[in-house]
Amino acid sequence: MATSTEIQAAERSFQHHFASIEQQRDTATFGMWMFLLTEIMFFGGLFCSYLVYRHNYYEAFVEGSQKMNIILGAVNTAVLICSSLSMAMGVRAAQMGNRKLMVILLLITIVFGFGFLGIKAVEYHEHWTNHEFPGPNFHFETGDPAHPATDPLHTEIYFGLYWAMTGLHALHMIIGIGLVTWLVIAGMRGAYSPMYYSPVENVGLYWHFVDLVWIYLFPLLYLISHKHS
Amino acid sequence: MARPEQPHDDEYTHVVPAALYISIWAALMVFTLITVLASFAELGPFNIVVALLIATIKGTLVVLFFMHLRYSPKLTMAAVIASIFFLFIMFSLTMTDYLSRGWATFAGR
Amino acid sequence: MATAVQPVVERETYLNSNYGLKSWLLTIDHKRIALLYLMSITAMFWLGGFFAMLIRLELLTPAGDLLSSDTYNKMFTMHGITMVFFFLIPSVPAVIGNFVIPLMIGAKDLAFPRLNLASWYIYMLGAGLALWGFLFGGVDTGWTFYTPFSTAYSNTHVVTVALGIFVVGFSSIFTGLNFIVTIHRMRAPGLTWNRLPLFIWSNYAASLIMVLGTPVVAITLLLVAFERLFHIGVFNPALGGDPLLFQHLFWFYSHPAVYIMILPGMGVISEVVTCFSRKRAFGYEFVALASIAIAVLGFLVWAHHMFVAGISMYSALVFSLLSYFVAIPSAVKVFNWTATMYKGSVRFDTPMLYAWAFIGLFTVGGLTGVFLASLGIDVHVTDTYFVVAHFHFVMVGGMVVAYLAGLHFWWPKITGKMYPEAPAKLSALLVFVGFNLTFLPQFVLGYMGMPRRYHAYPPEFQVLNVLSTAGASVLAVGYVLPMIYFLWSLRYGKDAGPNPWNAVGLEWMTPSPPPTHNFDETPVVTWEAYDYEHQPQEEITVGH
Amino acid sequence: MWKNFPLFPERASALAGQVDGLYFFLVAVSAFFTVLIFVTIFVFAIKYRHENNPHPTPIEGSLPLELTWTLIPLGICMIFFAWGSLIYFQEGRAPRGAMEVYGVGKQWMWKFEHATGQREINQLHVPIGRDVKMIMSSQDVIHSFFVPAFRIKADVLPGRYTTTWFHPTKEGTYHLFCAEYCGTQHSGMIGEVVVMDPSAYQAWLTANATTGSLSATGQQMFTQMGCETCHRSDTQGRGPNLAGIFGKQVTLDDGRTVIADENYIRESILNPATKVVAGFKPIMPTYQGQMSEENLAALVEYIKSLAQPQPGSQSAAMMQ
Repeated sequence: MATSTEIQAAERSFQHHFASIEQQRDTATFGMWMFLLTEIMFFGGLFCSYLVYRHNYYEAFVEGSQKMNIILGAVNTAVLICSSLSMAMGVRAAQMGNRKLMVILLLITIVFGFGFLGIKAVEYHEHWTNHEFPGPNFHFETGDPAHPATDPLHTEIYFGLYWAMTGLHALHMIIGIGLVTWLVIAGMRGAYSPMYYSPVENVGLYWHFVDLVWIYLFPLLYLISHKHS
Repeated sequence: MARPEQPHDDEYTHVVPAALYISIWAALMVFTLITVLASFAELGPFNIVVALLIATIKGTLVVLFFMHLRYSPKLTMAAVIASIFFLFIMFSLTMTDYLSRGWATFAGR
Repeated sequence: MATAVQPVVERETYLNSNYGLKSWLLTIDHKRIALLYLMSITAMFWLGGFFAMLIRLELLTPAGDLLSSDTYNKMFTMHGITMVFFFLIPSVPAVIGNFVIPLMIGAKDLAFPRLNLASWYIYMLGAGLALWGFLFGGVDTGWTFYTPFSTAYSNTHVVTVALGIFVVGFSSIFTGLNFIVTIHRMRAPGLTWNRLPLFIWSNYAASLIMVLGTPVVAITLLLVAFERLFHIGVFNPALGGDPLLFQHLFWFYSHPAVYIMILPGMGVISEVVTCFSRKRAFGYEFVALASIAIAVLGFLVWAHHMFVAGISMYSALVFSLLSYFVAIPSAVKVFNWTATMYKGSVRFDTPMLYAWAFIGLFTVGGLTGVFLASLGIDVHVTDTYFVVAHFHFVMVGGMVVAYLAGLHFWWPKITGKMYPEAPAKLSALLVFVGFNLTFLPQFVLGYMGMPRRYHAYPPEFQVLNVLSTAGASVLAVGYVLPMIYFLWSLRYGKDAGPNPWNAVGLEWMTPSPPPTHNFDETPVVTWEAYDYEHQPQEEITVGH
Repeated sequence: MWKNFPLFPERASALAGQVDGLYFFLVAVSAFFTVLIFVTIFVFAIKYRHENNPHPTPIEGSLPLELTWTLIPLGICMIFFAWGSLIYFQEGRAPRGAMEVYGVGKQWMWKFEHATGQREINQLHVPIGRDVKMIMSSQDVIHSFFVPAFRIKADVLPGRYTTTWFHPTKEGTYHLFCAEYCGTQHSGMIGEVVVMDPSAYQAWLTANATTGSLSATGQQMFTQMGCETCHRSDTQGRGPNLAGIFGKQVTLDDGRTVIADENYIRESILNPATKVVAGFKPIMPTYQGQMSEENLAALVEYIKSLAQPQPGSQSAAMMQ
């Protein structure tokens, strides 16, 4: 049952242009979903470009995807899924008013988030040193340079999209880690209770969405085809 | 303002059993493994179909359970469907151009 | 009014509840934020108008003599960017919508007041970036940023300005998001969807486009910036990219954006026509659903900007067919507005004059849009002055006129003061005449083949260009006048009272200017929209 | 300024009349609806003005009316659609046997090269009464080939060919505009199309004759660059035999089929590995960045000429 300090915290969070705290919570959650809708369209533009060039330059995309480290990619997928579990359990703890458990689970989520970024940084470093970054330093060879099986320029587009998509995804991860950190700090101060945990729920939605994007990025960028390897 | 006595009964604050979360997590992990293994099988054009199918199953699990869509108002479902619809519009109408670029560009005479 | 004898106790309104710059810059009151927007977009309007004036002056003579080619190219680019992204898109939604939507649905504020304020700051940041780019060299890509010119050939401030538009896009997204959530969640008890004013419906439809479309142009411009900075090659054929992909992604937003610009204007017209005909909107459901239909169908037609761009002919066929479908709901609206006047009790107040101008000009704008949807005609007239005339009929003859109609209609609510009627009518007349004189000749020019974005042109096009410039100067006077008398009315205008037009709608049931929390008591709605049947037939007393 | 004041563009191609026909129909329908709306508003405003009609009659709406003004405009629109599309497909697809001119747009000029080898800048001479097909590409940004008197326009893109065609019907000199904004001197990227009667055109060709036709230049290059070692005129080559390939359907090694048009030939020279013909190995080197647009045009023209029943019939046809 709610304690009096929790009730006070919930009342402090109540904004007076709403009729009730339920209306406020529903509204906040719906607002978050609408925001995720815009995020879907935001990444949608990139996925559309990917679709077009994969259609046009399939062989070059195969060549590019074979430079990906599938092990690291798969591990990172698993890390993100684990972080989603801890996030979901964290929201659950907030719903049930278990503050300590919530903080611990959110901290675990942050650790997984950093784990993901760390592994991603290793991959980025590898691509960087292999000149797999678009621009003047880009260098990509497929077999005999006089008779290239694919145009290196087309593979450069693959890498351009790879960096843009995973880079924006990583940026979302960084923002997500910042938001969860804020939840941890506020949560330790007792800001959330079963009556008021909208921020936890909505950051959770955001976190799962970022996971969702990766669920598609992984097969599209890493697992195109292994036929030459 | 109304304060719910037992927030657990409110349909919008549905508390999902921890066991369910863990089984969803397990399913996601298994599907990740399957998608990696499936990519090594040479299925021709079906590689991408399988990969996207698995990704969509995983995505659906995340959205329905982790994101509580299953326990959310219909309006939320409508928003999700709308976003998928407009993504589909963007992809499919763009591809009408790319898929038919090479079609007959000569007069039939 | 009954306050003649009693000492005047000043009623608390949103304007006088608090004083000082800080109380404005940190306000979360939707009405004050609307006024912040009003001031910012007015400044941008005059800036865009200044660019337009230089363009029209340059085109007085066939030779490119007033400005250099580079300057001219920057002028039309900055005119387009300023007007589209910094004036038209926020005009009705962020100013009028922000002010009246919560009032119309009986809410105390928008769902996310702080997000609303943040939208304005984001707008200011975007505008600041764009102005920075304009000031320190300008940009010359055209507002459409076509690649590979924008990514590999232009040596102007493309990245800065594109970033400005990227940022201002988020202002638009957050405004749209706020409206959608507000309209879903904050309606007064009893205010069901089929009782909503049509202004709400049309803003809801426009908000859908803002939320769904704007992110796509944001990512597209980001890719343009990446391509300029890192040469990733997605849009540059020299690097294997396809410039048409840029056009697809750009128009995926920028065609629906036309409906962001016109739908809220249509909502204003629905309010004005019903009020001054004193009737319920004819075919309410059809007008309401037409808004949604326009928003959805508007996403299916973008490639009609690309019929000669090198897309597949078969794809063009699909887009042409779909483009006709979006014309139908627009036509339905025009017919219903006209029919609303049938057996009404029609008044000739300034907002109504603007509404008539809107209906007429939008009809021409819409019908010429049908020309452009027609593949065979489009090949000849696209990228000519025909297109320029067409979209100015929709955006200026449509949206700017509707914006002025709305500003006149709700000015008494916003300020509590009446504007003077005679100069207002004069300005409406000047705008209508000046507008037609400016843009009708451009249809002829376009069919004759004068390409758009031409700094110099063959001498046989001169007469029509002179007419156009003459019209533009009349139009300018028509725009300056309201600026003067609106400011004048703040001090000298008559008090408006809560409902000077004897209109129905919740926004007229609270004093003018409204108190900070809009309503002393949350209203409960038991009547249909536009219930003029049961509205007492009082005289409209003020302003005559 | 008042002397030269036309209000309608000249009509100098077979297609112009058709486009104008649809245009007039659209103008008539639009004028009808515009006048209808204006008159109705005017009549309602006067007849039902407040002083005349102080008590409005409440009317909800009318389903039959809504259906009328939904379905009638829709029907009219479908007429526009069908008519416009018919014209578009004529505009977009050149008849076989059209005489061909290669065009290159660059900031800020037009370069043209006739099949017979004549080159010109910002001017295009064509004979009256023949189908002329433009095969164009750009060296830098997007341009657009626009001749108002012919009612045709086609964007000219870097990295690929776009085509359009016209059939001049009236002698004269007509504006050629760049219609897609292309940078500083966009409005200076203009030229003229000179339509001449066939004998004058022949005289012009002779006066401007160069050493060889475009396909002859292409043939020389084909030999010099050693293309024929693989692309032999029998079936024994390591590359496909190119005789007769133009305009035919080609099956690729991944099972797709493409039509061997100018764009396919162009792509196969620059990026040979992208679309390999079934039964051949991707062994051809790339010529990306090693060939000017002019040389590319010559090669494409030569390969196309291999599809003619007898080589050289192109110039024979031109003599008619």
